[in-house]
Amino acid sequence: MKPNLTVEIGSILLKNPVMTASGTFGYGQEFADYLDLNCLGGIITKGLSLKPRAGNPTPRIVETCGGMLNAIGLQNVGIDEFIEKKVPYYRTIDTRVIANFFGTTVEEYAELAGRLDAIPEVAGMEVNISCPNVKQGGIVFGTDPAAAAAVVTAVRERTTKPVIVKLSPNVTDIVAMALACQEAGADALSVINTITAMAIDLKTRRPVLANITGGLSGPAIKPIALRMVWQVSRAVKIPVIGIGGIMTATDALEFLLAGATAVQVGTASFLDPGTAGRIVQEMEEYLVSEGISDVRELIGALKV
Amino acid sequence: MKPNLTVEIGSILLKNPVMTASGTFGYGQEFADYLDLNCLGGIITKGLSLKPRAGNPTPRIVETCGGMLNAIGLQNVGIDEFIEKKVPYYRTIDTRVIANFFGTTVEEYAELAGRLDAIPEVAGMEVNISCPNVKQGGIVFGTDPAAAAAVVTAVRERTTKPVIVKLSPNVTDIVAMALACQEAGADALSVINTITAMAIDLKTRRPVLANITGGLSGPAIKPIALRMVWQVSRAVKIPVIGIGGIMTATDALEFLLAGATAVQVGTASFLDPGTAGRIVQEMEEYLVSEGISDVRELIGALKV
Amino acid sequence: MQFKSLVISNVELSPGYWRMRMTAPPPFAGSRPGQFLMIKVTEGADPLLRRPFGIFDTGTFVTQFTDCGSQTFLEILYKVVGKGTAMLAALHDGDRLDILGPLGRGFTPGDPAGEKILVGGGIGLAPLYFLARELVGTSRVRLFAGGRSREDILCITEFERLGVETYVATDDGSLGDRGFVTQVLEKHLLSAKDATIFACGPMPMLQATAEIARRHNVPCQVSLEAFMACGMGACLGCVVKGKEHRDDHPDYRCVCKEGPVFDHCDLLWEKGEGGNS
Amino acid sequence: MQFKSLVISNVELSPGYWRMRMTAPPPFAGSRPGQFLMIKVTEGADPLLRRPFGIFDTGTFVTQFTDCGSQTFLEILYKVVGKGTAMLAALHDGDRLDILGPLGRGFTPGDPAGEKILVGGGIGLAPLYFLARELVGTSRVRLFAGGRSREDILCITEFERLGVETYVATDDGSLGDRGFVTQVLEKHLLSAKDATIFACGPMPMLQATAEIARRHNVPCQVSLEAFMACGMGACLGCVVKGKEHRDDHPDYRCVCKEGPVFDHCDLLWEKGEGGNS
Ligand SMILES: Cc1cc2nc3c(=O)[nH]c(=O)nc-3n(C[C@H](O)[C@H](O)[C@H](O)COP(=O)(O)OP(=O)(O)OC[C@H]3O[C@@H](n4cnc5c(N)ncnc54)[C@H](O)[C@@H]3O)c2cc1C
Ligand SMILES: Cc1cc2nc3c(=O)[nH]c(=O)nc-3n(C[C@H](O)[C@H](O)[C@H](O)COP(=O)(O)OP(=O)(O)OC[C@H]3O[C@@H](n4cnc5c(N)ncnc54)[C@H](O)[C@@H]3O)c2cc1C
Ligand SMILES: Cc1cc2nc3c(=O)[nH]c(=O)nc-3n(C[C@H](O)[C@H](O)[C@H](O)COP(=O)(O)O)c2cc1C
Ligand SMILES: Cc1cc2nc3c(=O)[nH]c(=O)nc-3n(C[C@H](O)[C@H](O)[C@H](O)COP(=O)(O)O)c2cc1C
Ligand code: FES
Ligand code: FES
Repeated sequence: MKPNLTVEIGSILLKNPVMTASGTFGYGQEFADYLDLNCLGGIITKGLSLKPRAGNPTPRIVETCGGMLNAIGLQNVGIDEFIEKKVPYYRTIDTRVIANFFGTTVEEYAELAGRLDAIPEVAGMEVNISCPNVKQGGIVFGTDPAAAAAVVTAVRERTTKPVIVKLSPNVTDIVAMALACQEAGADALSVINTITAMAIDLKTRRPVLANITGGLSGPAIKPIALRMVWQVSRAVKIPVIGIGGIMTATDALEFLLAGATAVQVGTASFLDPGTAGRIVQEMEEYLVSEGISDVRELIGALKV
Repeated sequence: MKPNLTVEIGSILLKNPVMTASGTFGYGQEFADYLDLNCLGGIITKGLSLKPRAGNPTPRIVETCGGMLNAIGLQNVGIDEFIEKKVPYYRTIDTRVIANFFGTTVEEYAELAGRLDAIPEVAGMEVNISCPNVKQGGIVFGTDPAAAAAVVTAVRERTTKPVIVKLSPNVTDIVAMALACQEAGADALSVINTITAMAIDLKTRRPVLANITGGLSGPAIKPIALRMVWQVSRAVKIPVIGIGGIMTATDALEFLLAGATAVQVGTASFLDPGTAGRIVQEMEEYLVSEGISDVRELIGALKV
Repeated sequence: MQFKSLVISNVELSPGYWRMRMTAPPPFAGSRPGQFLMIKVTEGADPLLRRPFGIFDTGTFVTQFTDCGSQTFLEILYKVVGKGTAMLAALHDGDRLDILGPLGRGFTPGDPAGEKILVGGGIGLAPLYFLARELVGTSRVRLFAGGRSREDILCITEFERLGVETYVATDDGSLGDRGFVTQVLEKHLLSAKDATIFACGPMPMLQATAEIARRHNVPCQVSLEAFMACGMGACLGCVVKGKEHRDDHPDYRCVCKEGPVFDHCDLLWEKGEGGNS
Repeated sequence: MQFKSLVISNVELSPGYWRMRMTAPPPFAGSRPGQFLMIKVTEGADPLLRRPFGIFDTGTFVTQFTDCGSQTFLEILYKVVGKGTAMLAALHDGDRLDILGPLGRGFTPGDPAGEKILVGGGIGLAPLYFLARELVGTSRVRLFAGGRSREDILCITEFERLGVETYVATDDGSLGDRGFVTQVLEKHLLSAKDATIFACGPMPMLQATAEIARRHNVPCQVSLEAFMACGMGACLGCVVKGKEHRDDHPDYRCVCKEGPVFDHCDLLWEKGEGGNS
């Protein structure tokens, strides 16, 4: 018998727990040649802002041991072009599209939430709070529970769609961040975004990235992400989406055991554009071979 | 001409900037068959406590992508056996021995500092503050600036030897931690200790480590460590010792550029016990081939 | 396309320069000169990312196995510069690789009547051979090849065998003229009729070539390199500044998807740091 | 010792079980049965840590190269269980490995008069062959080899060629008796004179063997496995509980340095979770 793979993130029913992470899967269409998008649990878009954004100067990426740094600088087409050029495609595919977005003030977040709420093709929204709050002198929303809560509250007021907050790992106490977001009305949490890091070129004596620092992703960070998913999911009542270095179905299942209801595949899609599709298939094969009738049995099933 | 490789950490003059990291080089003697200990800038001992400590149950280590987790649990022989059995060996070698130590109360830290101060073979001490403060309900000294400062102040009162504080990377703002320690009288800072992380065994559905979580080390964390060394060294006046994933002389030199005055080699000594010695040699070769007469020219020489 | 490929041969042509032939699926024969591949050099995670390589050649051969008929192959020409290329150089016939490609936009041949001028610096020759093979059928083709030393000038005989006239310049004068290949190019350009330039090589060479093309008002296509993670327009890591780029009006283009071949007029050529150069 | 070693041969003996012979420096010939190696299976960082393997055999042979004289070699017998062992299995003659060893404390032969009983489970046979070679010179040696199925029983002929009497048990009865090798062992132990047991294999087998040794009051040395990072007593990752271990009085011993061979009396044998088993 075919096992149940569906899971729920707030009111969004996903076909299966496997989504693609923001910024690593373009707007989805780019990957249509490499896998059947309809087999995915969901697609998270590249992070959107009110206005198009140029992003950072180059070099923007560099490889590290078991990972990569990126300082793309949130280059994106902006919400208007997104609606005009990218959204129509979503009518042709059968998977949940979740829009990732960010602002530099609470008001920008709120306005974007309102815009996204009006797009029927968008099933929910993922709020990236790893951005500096320009109004408050650059303090990062994602490292201050009160600032994060303010963003979530404002977003919550503008939409009835599920609001997923994506947490930054660059904090002492990720559980405090998680609780603040839950309290402020988040329907789910994505854990984790990239870890701030740096690479240096000895020959030029310069940082490799034009932006000096960048975000570390890839299998190198998986153990850190697993730890944070475990900590957060034990502390909150809302679903947690596990992200960080997932390359295989085994990795994805480990995140479910740690407490994640769903996962997102990021950097691995660069190495193999079909990764997320393969993980869906292998996850199903695993359930069948283990005689597990419902993937939800695994969520948080870690024995400690 | 032979370039100058000496650097100073507080009042300690190191032959060269390359030391071995606490917990990865035993008490030093274990490696005597594999490299000439006298060629090292310094040796940091396994972390010492007042009483011998059993450490954690097994499994205590697990490999991850580009790194490893350890939850040794600070197993050590205790200060008395250290003095009796390990210290005499240090009279036979010509390098700086720095004692790493930890306590679970401020008083324990202070008492250990006093004990270590009395050992002539110990050139300085490295204070590991990544331990739970048992008196204050397990809050970790290493993530709270005030608690860290209290430890450093107490240690400072008991010794005239250089006090190096080893910072935890598991914080939102490592610069705040660094400044608090500098303020409290630290002579130098070691950056970074391991990052809290986790591994799960899908087959058993259990954490791989008996302790559930462990500390991530190895090349996977190098970019995070480099970023933190860069941030801290720009903010403080005291020397910074760079630690995290150093495998080669190139890695070590990158840490110097980022602002480190010296470095410590950790996990790499497991892969190749002679790593630290090879780095010293290759660092000298690099200086010669680049025509750099003094390694100190590279410290903080990153062009940003 | 994503496919598993078997190494057919892997030969060192000159110290540090290798030529590898591997199997490809039949549709690969339709790839364009200037397009590239993303190769995963190991199944493991070190190195993690794929490595980009131009297509040096592609075609079919008849196998000795009766049932197989003809086999499509592809070739790359590569220089060992780091970990990934060193691992490539250690591969043997029969070893397997995972390849994405053909990717990106290749060269546009343009009007067959005009003369075609290829400018290659060092390993930048790699994509030009496949291009030359296409162009020689209809046009006069000249190659200007530059490099540090004679060991860095590759496959000249192969080009000549196609009927390409070749000019060589090396920094140390150990082969051809001493100096920059762009100096040689500029001398000969005067005699060229309705020329189009196709260039691939290090950024300073491309910049000089574009400058010459601008001065002589000659169309010029350049093939760029950039750090790449995905090779398919998803990561936005590989961008270069387009001609309309200003700080308040960004015009970034993906080398992997909108390139790697660009018309030199479409790019912003800046002097010094921080720009495309 | 740390040394670079060249693979001489690498052969699959039974599905998933390989035997590799490689060069070693001359002093390696002095290694003890039961000691082990830490092998770096790749120069890269994936996998990062060395892998521990027992010494299956060591010796010297005369090379065909006139100047070389005799060459010391060492052999390992290994089972492909994960990434590192899969990479070992892909190596060819002439490939290089970086090796630390011989490490740890090996078996103590004890009184030559008594009978020597070797108990090996699956790949646990590996260090016992080298031991048998040493013991057969002076003592009667019997081997009890267990495994899941006939494919898991290795090198029995090699042992017999040494003059070792062999007894086999498999879980599925496909070779020898059906059942646990420890059951066979216990039956035969009654007839043994002044026996010493030397055991290597999975923890439950070692535990059962130690229990039998205890009941019959026979000396018994067991070779343990543990996750290892350094192999030389520095990381404290590989510890097991010693006989005096209690929560308030820790007695942890390094498998890499104080072992991997222990007298069964020196260890704490616990039932169920969390212990050494
Ligand atoms: C479109 C394109 C086509 C190319 N065609 C060829 C070719 O035909 N033959 C050839 O020899 N080389 C070619 N290169 C360059 C080649 O990709 C690099 O030399 C190679 O990636 C180096 O990998 P490494 O691991 O040996 O070096 P490392 O220095 O260890 O690589 C580290 C990282 O830097 C990146 N990198 C290093 N150098 C370059 C570079 N020049 N361009 C882009 N990324 C780089 C690597 O991909 C990797 O992510 C091409 C590059 C691009 C972008
Ligand atoms: C002293 C000693 C001697 C050994 N002798 C042999 C031998 O002669 N032949 C043989 O086939 N195997 C032997 N083993 C087991 C062998 O080390 C493991 O099978 C091997 O490390 C697995 O590596 P992998 O990358 O293929 O597996 P993976 O499962 O991918 O390894 C992941 C990690 O777990 C560790 N690991 C996995 N299994 C074991 C294990 N059983 N013991 C210790 N660490 C393990 C690896 O070293 C690595 O760090 C010995 C182990 C020890 C401790
Ligand atoms: C090139 C790149 C771009 C990214 N862009 C975004 C983004 O726009 N918004 C966001 O929330 N996360 C972004 N991320 C973070 C990923 O969504 C993901 O959280 C992170 O990469 C960790 O997962 P991984 O290790 O599987 O890649 C980006 C990551 C990469 C590598
Ligand atoms: C097995 C192991 C044991 C360690 N024990 C200690 C310790 O006792 N005290 C301490 O301050 N740091 C300890 N560390 C941390 C290292 O000293 C070092 O800070 C960390 O491993 C990062 O460096 P690396 O990536 O080079 O290993 C230990 C690390 C490892 C891997
Ligand atoms: S390499 Fe990813 S967008 Fe070009
Ligand atoms: S493996 Fe490191 S102490 Fe035994």
